[in-house]
Amino acid sequence: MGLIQNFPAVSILLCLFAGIISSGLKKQAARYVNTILISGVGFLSLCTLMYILETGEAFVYVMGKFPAPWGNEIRAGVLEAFMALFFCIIMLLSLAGGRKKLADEVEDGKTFLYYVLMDLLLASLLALVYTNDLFTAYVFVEINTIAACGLIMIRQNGRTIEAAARYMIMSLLGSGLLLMGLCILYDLTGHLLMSNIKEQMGWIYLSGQYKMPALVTIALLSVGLAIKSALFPFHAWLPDAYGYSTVSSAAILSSLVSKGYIFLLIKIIYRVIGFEVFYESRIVDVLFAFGLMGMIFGSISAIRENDVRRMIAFSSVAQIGYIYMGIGMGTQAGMEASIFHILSHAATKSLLFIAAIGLTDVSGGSRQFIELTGSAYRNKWAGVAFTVGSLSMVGVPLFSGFISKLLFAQAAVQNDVKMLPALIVLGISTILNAIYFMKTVIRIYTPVEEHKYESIAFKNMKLYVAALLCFIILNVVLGVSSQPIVDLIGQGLAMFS
Amino acid sequence: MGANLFSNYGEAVAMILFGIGFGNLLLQNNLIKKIIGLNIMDTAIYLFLAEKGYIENRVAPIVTNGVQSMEAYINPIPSGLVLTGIVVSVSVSALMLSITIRLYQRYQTLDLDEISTRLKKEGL
Amino acid sequence: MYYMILSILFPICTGVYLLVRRDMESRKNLLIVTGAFFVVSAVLVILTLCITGNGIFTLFSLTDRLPILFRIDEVSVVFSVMTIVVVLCAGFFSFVYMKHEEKEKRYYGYYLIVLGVLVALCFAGNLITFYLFFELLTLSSMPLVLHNGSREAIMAGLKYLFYSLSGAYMSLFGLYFLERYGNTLTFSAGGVISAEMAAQHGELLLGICFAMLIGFGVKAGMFPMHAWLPTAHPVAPAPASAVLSAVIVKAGVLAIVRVVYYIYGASFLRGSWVQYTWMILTLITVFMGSMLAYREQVLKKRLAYSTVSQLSYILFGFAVMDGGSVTGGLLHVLCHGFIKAALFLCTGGIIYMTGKTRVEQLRGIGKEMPLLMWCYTIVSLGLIGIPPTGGFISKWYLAQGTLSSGIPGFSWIGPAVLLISALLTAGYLLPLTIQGFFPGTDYDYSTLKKKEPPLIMTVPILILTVLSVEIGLFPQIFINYLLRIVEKII
Amino acid sequence: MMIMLVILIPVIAGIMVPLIPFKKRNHMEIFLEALVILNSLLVWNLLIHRPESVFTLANFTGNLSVSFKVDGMSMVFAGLVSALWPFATLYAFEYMTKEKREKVFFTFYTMTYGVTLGISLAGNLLTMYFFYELLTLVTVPLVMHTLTREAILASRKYLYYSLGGAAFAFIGLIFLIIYGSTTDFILGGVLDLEKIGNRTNVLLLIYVIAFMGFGVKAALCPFNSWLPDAGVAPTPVTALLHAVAVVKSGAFAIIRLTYFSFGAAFLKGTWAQNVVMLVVMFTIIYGCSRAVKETHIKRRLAYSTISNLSYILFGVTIMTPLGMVGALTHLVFHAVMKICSFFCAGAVMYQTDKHYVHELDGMGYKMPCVFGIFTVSALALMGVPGLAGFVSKWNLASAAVESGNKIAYGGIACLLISALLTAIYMLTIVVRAFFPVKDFDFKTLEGEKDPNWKMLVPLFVFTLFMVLFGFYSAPIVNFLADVAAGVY
Repeated sequence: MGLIQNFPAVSILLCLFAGIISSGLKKQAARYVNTILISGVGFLSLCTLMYILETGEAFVYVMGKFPAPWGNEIRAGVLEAFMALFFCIIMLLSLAGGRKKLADEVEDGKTFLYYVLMDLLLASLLALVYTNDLFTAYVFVEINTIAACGLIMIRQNGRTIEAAARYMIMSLLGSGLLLMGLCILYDLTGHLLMSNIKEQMGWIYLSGQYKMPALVTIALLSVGLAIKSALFPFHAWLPDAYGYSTVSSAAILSSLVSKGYIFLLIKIIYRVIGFEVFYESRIVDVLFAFGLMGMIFGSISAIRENDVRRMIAFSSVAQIGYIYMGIGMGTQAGMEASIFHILSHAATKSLLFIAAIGLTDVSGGSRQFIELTGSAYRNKWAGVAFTVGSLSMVGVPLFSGFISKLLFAQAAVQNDVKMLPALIVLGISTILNAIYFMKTVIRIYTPVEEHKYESIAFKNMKLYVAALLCFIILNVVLGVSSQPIVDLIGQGLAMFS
Repeated sequence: MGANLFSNYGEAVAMILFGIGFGNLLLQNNLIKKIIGLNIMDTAIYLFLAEKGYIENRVAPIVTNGVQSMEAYINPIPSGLVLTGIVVSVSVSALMLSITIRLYQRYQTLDLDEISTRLKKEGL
Repeated sequence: MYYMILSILFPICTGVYLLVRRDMESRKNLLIVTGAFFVVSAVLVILTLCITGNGIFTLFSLTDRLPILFRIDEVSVVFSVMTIVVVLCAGFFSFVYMKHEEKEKRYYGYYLIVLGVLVALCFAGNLITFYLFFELLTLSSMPLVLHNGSREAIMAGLKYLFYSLSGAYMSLFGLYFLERYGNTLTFSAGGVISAEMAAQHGELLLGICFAMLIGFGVKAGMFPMHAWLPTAHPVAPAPASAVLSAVIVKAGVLAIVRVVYYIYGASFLRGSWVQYTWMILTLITVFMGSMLAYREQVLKKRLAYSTVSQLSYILFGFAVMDGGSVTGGLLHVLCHGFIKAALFLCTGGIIYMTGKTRVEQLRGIGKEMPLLMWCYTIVSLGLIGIPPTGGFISKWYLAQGTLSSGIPGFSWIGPAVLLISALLTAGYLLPLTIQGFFPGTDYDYSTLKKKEPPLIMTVPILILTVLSVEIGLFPQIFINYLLRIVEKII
Repeated sequence: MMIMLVILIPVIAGIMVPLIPFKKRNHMEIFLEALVILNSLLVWNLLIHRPESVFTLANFTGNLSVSFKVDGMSMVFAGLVSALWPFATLYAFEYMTKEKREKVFFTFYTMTYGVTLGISLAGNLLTMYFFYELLTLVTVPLVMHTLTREAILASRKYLYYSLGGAAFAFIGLIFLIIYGSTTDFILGGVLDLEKIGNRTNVLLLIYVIAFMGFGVKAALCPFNSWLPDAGVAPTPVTALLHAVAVVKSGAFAIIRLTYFSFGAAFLKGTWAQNVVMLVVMFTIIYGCSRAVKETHIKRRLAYSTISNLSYILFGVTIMTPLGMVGALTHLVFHAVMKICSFFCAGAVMYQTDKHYVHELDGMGYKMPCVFGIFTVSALALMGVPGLAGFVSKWNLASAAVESGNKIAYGGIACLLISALLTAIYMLTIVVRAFFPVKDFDFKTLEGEKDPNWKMLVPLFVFTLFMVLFGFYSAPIVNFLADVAAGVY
């Protein structure tokens, strides 16, 4: 039991304590604490990752004195550690990019709360990533929801509160289903620890009894998490929530929160239900179908949208559709593709959000396309960043989006039944992405005759630009040298089972 | 199946309640009613858990008059879960209520759709 | 050898020269220069014919399979002589005629180019060369048609262009296939299609042949695609239309001769569906052409229709593929060339002097310009086929060949149709003579005065007339020469 | 390494254009022209001393690498592009004097050179796809250069069409990755029949999809409407990109796909071949007929481009070595002919703001050089013997005949019909220019004259080539035959 094995638990606890402490601090101090915390946690997860890669096997950390099957456990494999690290990076960058905006959107009295929520969010995310206990997972799901809700409505206007309300309702429905699923699972197997449940499930599956309850459970779990991560039919809350909250919240919500749920789902599929069992149930096909629909309809509503932030939000509906399509493919490759897309979408989408805010700021704060015309000349960096993001979304080589498209397609080809629908929809949705993103890019690069808005100087946005650059680099790295990451994912999935 | 259903009527009831709560949370327009639905749903789940944990003619797992043997007591874990769940649902409901209050202060109504229509008017 | 190239290139180059150089200060110089060019090129052609044996002369290769090569055989001689005579006569005729048209320089330029291209067509030694100059002919003769630049002239020019091009492309379609299935595109009497090719791809080859017949038939005004002729002739200047209907359309005939007798070979086609369809088409054309001519009042249009029908006489002769009929066809090539040129020049003379174009306006014309009208009458008799004119001989051979060919049905339908159309010919040509010389009692002779056209106009007409008659008087020389061709190709 | 150089020089040069503060305009001209010529020389040098080896730049993912190789096809396309580009640039200098924002224009114009070379020198499917996407992106600014509303709409349309097409071509790419033994270009195809097993029909379907996908750039019929619209771009762009570089890269990609990835043997005689061939034949006719209807000169030429590209594709779909020869011949010759006619049109627009056919009456007397050359190119496009067009058509047709495929016979008929239509839409212009109606007064054309040498030099050079190829095409055709036979 090396020192490093404590790191996951420590980092979760750190986050919680940091949250509690900074609730008593001024906003500057809170920000420092938060920044240090995130980077520290990132460092810890990096160490964990290194350690695991070195030992080559996942480790289990028993919380408290009770051993399995009663006690509560944390499990850290390659994938978990990597996810934790990645989440930290994204969070750090999004906060950096959105800081200036935050300052003038949230009144000073509340700013420190923002960071408190952020700490809690990180804590819950880490817990979701690391935990080996389903009920703990549920609890942290709820915490996650609450924190996210706070992040949405920290910016005080009617829209955000309404959005928060809708968000709460949807995710409560989701977590209700999730909880129900957990209970039935517990009823079936009599365990709460993932590994134990899994072996029980395996026996049940072999014995062939309780087919119906097992199916119901799987359905409940998947649907619950699907609702929480805004899969296509349940995405009503998403555009408002992402469109009107302050930018870094939007970035983090879209790229981390929903991804956390998806990651949990993947974990459940592998470590609780078991891949084969899950694949046997027809739930995969449902997820697949909804994923495809999401890809199409998300993009279509994005095309109809006339407000850049909401457009990006809708595009994340489409992207989540991609991920579920990958899961629904029901193949190892599909799963890898989905996980890679979680990464690349996280990188790209937060980039887009932050770039978009830069563009709207130099367009008099208006987010209508008509106002955005030529804004890329007023804020060059944001323009470039937005272009990069769009290209990545459209799936142009060199950027991360292309690789995930590649992986998805390759995964699809290996499944004779789902090959054609997947590929065709992939192609169509690429065209749709091209339509709305490229439309925007062309517009922001169309110069205007009368200069009604003044452009922003570089020195006023050093941090912003730095964040953008990091995002771009991240994107290109994912796009160009994706092989090691893909290997990592494969290794992690192997460790799951 | 029918006999099964009858023998575990507790679970059956829990499920029905769950359905009611879910339906309310999903379909009601009035926010307060939604929250009530939420609570019904949670409670139904707790009932379900309790049913699972309970074993005929045993007592709650609290050591009274020195009986140590495990056979005397019901399964403690569901109770623990129920407690945790209650805590969670309390906090959640609290948050929902606070949001509701906020919205009511702004818009003098509890109907979400009406609120969103008004927002459209505001053009925010 | 090089005379060949020279006699082709000289007219073309001089024509281009005329086109590109600035306007001449005086019309006289232009005429002198042009006349000189005419004479020189004529001399060159004659020289070539005299001294060049029938050797193949390869200029170069477009691609390794497509050589541009020339050779002179009897057919080339026949056609080139006819060409040079007619073109020269019409050329000199136009010296006067073109006075009342603008842009003479352009006219003569293209005229010379056409001459060169025609000569090249006669000398072409393989199908690809032929095709090359066939397209050039279309392109370079279009400006002659639309010369006077009026809206309908330009439209007619375009119509001519697109009809001919579509024909050319149809034949090109065949060319592609022949290049693969026929062993070579080089003309050789009796055909180049090898037996096993004929055995394997017989049907395909026949279809191709038909396509090419229709395609080249466009230029020869054969039935389905004849519509351009009556449009193009009237708008063109009279000498131009003389050349058109006497020579340029003969290019189509030459093409068909080459394809049928020098690529496929009579033996391959004889008795095939292609032959029958072809004969039917030609007969339809013969009858329809003369019928339309009969009902037409504008003189040049009437002559154009007559050209349509006369050309199909020739084609019919070839379609029958009997020695006699082919001889008749070839002979009729000459006769019709001279006669039709003469007729058009006469019309040109009339238009030039009186400006009248419709037949019913021309009462008493014979009193005004008797010489012209005499020529007109003589050549019309020739065209109708009344002895002792050339037309009689050629038609005689045609009919007699057809009868002896023994093709069921056609052997007697053919002559019948020819006879009928001969009557129609009389019907549409002679009224002008009659009205011209015998305007009737109510015609007042006071108005008319002698307006014989100038010598330089009448002389070419006379020459042509004499030639046409001369064929009739001493047919034997021609017949013998033609028989040499015929026994090669039949 | 050399390969990277020739691709990078133009890109970097393009990027440098706005950065360097040029004193005078012609400094920039000299700078660019020098670089372009230099690059072309380098390219030719590269082609002559051909490195046999594959040059791998980076590993993309797994077995997918970015690699370059100079094989026969690359020699053809790269040679063509690098031969045309200096002239086009020269022309552009003169033409762009009347346009604004030159620097932006030349930036992307020069970058496109590099990207096109990238396509032609790409060593495997992925690399080609990469540059293919890149090409779309660098050419969009050129299309929307004038920034008028329709320019923007056109560029959008162009972008959607191209990216969409690429998306479907991408599917083909995936299948080749999975079912092919490698993604490198090997004449005869790389499909691995064991892996395919009984999925032949799926693969054929995928081939059709990919064909259509690349066909978007080659303006295949259902997806051609971007090309005429893109004519709003300045003429050098329309001429070079939308008559040569971009559309030809579409055709090039299809050749790669058909002969080097799927392999003609796999496709020949299947329903897939018939489908694509029929589509192509339809496009041939469709393009011509639209061209006849069109009255705007550039749009007319654009439609003519559409049909001519389908000539190339027709050659491809014959799927025999001869067919490939025909396709390549037309790929090269059509480039020369069409760029020439476009430059003529551009010269007319530049000298006299005439954009419509009916405005051209009698112009032939005022701009004899331009219209003379235009006539030559028109005759060449019609396929008059003795000019370049005839040879390429001849090769295409004889390939079709040789293949013995009945549909291909129909294709020959399409070629000829379209030749007739070509005559109609080209010669009407010529006739108007040279034979105005009788009562046309030349007063209205006072002061119109031929453009200056910068424009005329390219025109004359191209004319020279057209005639040269027409009369003496043996060496180049033989070379192309070697390429098709896989000698290089």
